Amino acid sequence: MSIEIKLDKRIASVEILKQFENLLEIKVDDKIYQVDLMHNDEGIFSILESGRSYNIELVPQAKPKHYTAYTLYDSYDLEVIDAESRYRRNRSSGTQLASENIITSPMPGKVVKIPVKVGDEVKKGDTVITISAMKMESEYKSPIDGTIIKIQVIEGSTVDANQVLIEIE
Amino acid sequence: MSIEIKLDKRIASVEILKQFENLLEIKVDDKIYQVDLMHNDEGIFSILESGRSYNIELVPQAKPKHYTAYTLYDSYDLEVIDAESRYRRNRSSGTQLASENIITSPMPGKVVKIPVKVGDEVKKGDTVITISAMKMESEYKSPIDGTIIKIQVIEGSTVDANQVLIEIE
Amino acid sequence: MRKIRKILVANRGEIAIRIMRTCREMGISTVAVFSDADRTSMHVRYADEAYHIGPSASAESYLKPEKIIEVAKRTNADAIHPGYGFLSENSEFARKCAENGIKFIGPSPEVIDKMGDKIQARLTMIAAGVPVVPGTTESVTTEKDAIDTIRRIGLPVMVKASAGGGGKGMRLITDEKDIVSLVRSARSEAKSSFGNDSVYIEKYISSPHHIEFQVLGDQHGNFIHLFERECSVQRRHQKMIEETPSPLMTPELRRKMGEYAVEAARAVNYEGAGTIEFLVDNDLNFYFLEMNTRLQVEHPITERITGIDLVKQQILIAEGHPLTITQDKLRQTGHAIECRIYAEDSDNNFMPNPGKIYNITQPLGLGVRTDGYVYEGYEIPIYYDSMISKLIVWAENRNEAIERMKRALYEYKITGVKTSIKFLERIMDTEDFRSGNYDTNFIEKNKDILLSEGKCPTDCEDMIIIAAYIEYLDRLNVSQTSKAMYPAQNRWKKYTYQKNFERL
Amino acid sequence: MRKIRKILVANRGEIAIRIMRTCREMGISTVAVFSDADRTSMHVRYADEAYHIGPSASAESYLKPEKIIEVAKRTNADAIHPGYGFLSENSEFARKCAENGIKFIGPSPEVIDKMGDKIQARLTMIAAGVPVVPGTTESVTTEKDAIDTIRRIGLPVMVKASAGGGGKGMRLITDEKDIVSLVRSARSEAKSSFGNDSVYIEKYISSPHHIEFQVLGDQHGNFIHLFERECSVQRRHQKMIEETPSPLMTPELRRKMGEYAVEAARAVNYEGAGTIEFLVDNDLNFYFLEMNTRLQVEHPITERITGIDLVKQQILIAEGHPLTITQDKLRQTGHAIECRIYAEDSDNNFMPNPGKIYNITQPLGLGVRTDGYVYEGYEIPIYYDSMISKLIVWAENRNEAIERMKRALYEYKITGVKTSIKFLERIMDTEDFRSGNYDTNFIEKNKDILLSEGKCPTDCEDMIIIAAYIEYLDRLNVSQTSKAMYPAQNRWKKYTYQKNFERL
Repeated sequence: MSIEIKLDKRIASVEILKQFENLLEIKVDDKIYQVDLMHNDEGIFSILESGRSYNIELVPQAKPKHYTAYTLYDSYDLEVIDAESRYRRNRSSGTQLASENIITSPMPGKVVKIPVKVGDEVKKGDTVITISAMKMESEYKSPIDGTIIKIQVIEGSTVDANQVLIEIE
Repeated sequence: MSIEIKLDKRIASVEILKQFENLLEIKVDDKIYQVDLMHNDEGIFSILESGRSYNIELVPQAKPKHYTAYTLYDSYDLEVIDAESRYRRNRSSGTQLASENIITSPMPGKVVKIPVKVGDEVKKGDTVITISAMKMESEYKSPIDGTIIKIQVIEGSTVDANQVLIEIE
Repeated sequence: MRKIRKILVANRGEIAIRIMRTCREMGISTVAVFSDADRTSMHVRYADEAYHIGPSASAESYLKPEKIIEVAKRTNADAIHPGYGFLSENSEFARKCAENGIKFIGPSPEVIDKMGDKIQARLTMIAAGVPVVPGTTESVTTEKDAIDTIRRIGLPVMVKASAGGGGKGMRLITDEKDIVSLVRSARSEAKSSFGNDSVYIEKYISSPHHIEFQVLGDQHGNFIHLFERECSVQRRHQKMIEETPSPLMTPELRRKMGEYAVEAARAVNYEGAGTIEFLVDNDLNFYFLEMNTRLQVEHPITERITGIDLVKQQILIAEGHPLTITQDKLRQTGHAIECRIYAEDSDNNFMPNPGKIYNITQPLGLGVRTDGYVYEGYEIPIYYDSMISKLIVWAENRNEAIERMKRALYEYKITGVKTSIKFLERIMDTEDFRSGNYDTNFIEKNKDILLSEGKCPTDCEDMIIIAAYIEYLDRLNVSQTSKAMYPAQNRWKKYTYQKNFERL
Repeated sequence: MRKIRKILVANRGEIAIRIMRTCREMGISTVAVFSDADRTSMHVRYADEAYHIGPSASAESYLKPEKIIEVAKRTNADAIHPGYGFLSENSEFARKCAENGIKFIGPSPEVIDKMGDKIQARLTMIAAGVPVVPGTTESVTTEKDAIDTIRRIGLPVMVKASAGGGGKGMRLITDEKDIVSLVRSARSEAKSSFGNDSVYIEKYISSPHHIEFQVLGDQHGNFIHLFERECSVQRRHQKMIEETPSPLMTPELRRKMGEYAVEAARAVNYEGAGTIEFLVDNDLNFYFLEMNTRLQVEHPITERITGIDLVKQQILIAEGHPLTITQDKLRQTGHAIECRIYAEDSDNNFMPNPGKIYNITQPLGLGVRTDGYVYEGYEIPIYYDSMISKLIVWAENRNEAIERMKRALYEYKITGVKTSIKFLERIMDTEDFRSGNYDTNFIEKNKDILLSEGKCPTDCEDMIIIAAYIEYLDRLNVSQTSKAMYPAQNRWKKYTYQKNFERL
């Protein structure tokens, strides 16, 4: 079964060729690897490939099939694209749910100030909301010229990472 | 619902009286406690009682409803005795499955030597099996005068903790 | 001499635990206080006793003197250790402790007040003969006075609102032609921000080194310094890395600055542990910047090179013991570096990144100390500081210390949230840091190197892809909860290595 | 001088990782080898490369010179570090390394042979003027010679089989009337065990102190010692706790023993790190016992008080560098103690307790070092040593070090298997250990105190019972896999603390 995996900007095709327990032959794009792979339920992997020892940790993200991968050196965003995701992707490609109309919070925090109200006209770059987390305030700006059509939070409320805050049209 | 919990040799009766999320009123034998209790899926507990902070960790054992409890100071054997266990206990109390007829291995290890064979007569204190673990050999003796009726392992095999090794009658 | 048997630690996070560790070693029992957000925080779990003091926001919990004192009285605590931040430099709190018969572990309220007011601190230091940044010693209330003063001091200068803070009413003037307009805008912003247009003027030290001296004073008039800490690696005016000895320091300069640091402490009859901060320019001119009347985040590097437990010294001093350490007995042994681990996205303007900790692997072994407070499964609250841990290494010399720090950062894994660990590792690799040739401008200057993506080669990427693939396949099956390592798709017998890939 | 770029570590467990840490700090790449049982061992995961060398039993993997050398050749390793145990004192292995052009990090095969043979080692030391336990310098082959020798040395004596080991053919003689019968039984047991009835006879030192000196020798004839380690706390002839300085030591005795240790190393032209073990009686008479021609388990306490990375010194010496440390520059700073954490049931005759690690909480903070190799979810194999970690603390003085060790042991939690942690904590509380007044008989003498059950009072027991109760109730519901802390029965809204128990 071949599936696609998106690692940062790269999309690679992966297929398992043979397996005998921890010993696997796997094809990544055009390259064939023989690896000795052990892992646990918490997404910690130990892979030996041509004698090299790799430690990899996969942490599931809020969205299904999305992971953050940690090596000893760096971290990566990962997404598994299987038949189901491909189907969803194709289906939604027509509607263009433009994410630039939506202000989301990149981290958990507390809403300090919303200087706009529904119906306000805003210019690209205008501050529409200020979020505070860990003693640091961040101002989020409108990505477009437009009108505020929805404000989903109120001042003083706490927000989660990736929560939709404000919609602009 | 009151159940019994066996801690080392003590058997205590426990009953929850009131609960509001993390705040609990619980009766242990005749004593009523108001505790603030938080825990996680791995059996780690933080309990505040009259301001005292307790850290307790429960590690499930192989037998169901058996735990080892760790405080910062010591460890304890625990068993939860609910209706089901009571039923089993009562049922088996007649048959007297005398554990002294059975030699089990208290730890994982490797069978080094079995100086007896089925049918051999042994005296109390005779060595019937030698297990090696971590470079140390332990000899297990017959707890009774009797006859070897079953040998469940062979020399050179590895054994798990609490595995039955030899039966004597 | 009053023996302290129980201490309430009026703080949270790593510093609360660090203080409790010393209490435990001294046989002193500990009381923690916590806000709504901190019920499962490690300091609550580590303490002997723990009491709730209010909602999550600091202003309603950790910054409430009366609530904390109430707990101290209820639990019969002999003393309160304020840690750093929160109420540690709040003279009103120190005063209330005294009124309630509880020893505040730190200097007197009067000293906190005196050193907390920038202009008063400057005046005190000038009186004690300690060099301060050249500038006015009192507020300048007219535009003419301001311009005259600037001409006298000479450009560049910094104009600061007397009543201010947080950068409001602050202007850097580097060019003759801008003097009038910038003085006006500073005064006008000061007026609108604080209702007061008076300003003061200081010589601007560009790209200075931030070097501080640790001092200790007891209740019997003894004062010592425990050498310097170099704190120039900063981002957003917050320290990231500290080291001692400072690569900039000469024995002569150390002696001179150390003497001034002791003079500064003596000038206010300082009690406890404090820090004298200096700005040092590239010609090794140094100027008093401010005094911190508390324990510093970076105190462990001083502990490591002197062997002295500073929290223990604070407690002994608070009990009334005279210092048993004398200046001539103190030695700096080897080299210590501290890296602050922040929960933040260092590559994205150091944006804080609270969230849930997934896994932690602690760096261990020779010369490594970790002071942290997060644990696996812990959710870092959004309400407090983003520093989750401090990594301190020691080695015989600076080069070895840098290599050890690299090794420790390499081993240190905290997953689930973004941290500054990789950014710190890149700092250890920069030429400027390795040569010791850096000042407070370091991160800005090395931005391009520090933000470069040092990602792994394709082979390594492919291994990540393979891991994700197997994870995906195994998630299709039932999930287990054990943390034991097992092979991919644990359905067959374990394959022994006597056989080989050829068998595949 | 040959630069070492890659090292194969022919070992497992904590020592393999400890060696790799230094390699990483020195920029040397590392190759691990592993048996069937060790695929998921931390040393495999920590190394840059890892190769399988055989089945789980040491005799078929870690003790196979040819397999290890094959991997070294295949990976172009410049050197092999043997750690301790396994092949570390195997001269044949050292010889084979040399034959294959791989540097064995340790002394020459000849020195290993010479110091490995007890009688030859005794003779070498006698020739070098180092005091040895009084006794025979060669095998005694007749009963009459044996009895004459015993009369000459004087009781008590120990009779040991020349060809022997493992306690076979060994007899302690304390009473005149037993001489003949015990000599006979020793000779007869030696004959039946080893086919050789010759014995040698040594003065028996009762309840001696076991004190060893760390030495370093380079390829250029320079030798130094790095002071002593007191290793008298032993169980089943295995060390449990080591400390330095030894509480027994006087500066005069240290100087004398140190000089002999250096003489001993010089006598065999020793290369690398080695240890001279002495027995010391209560009158401070000391006798050479044996030399360990490798790194010791307890080397970290020496590293801590001298500041020297011993593995780095081993590697530099192996590269041919002359020692840059001189005897007169070396100082013992403060006090260091090491506790060995065994996976064992200390209360039950120290029976090994392999099994799966459930959770680990590392002790952190000031003055604490941990060298371990187990991780959460790791299953400790039954095939190897039961030592899973070493806890090393340092403090300014011995009392503070003991308090710090108690604090660190209190913080250290390893669940899932039984460990020696609590037993070690009880040792820290004994009067004999605290006063420093102990010898190799310590554990036997303090048995009653050490095996007492210091369980917690009823309140604390009740809390455990409550925890078990809630665990049971929550297990009746679906189990989750998150490690986040949540309240009991996570079905309702979180209760804020502004309200109170009165609301219940």
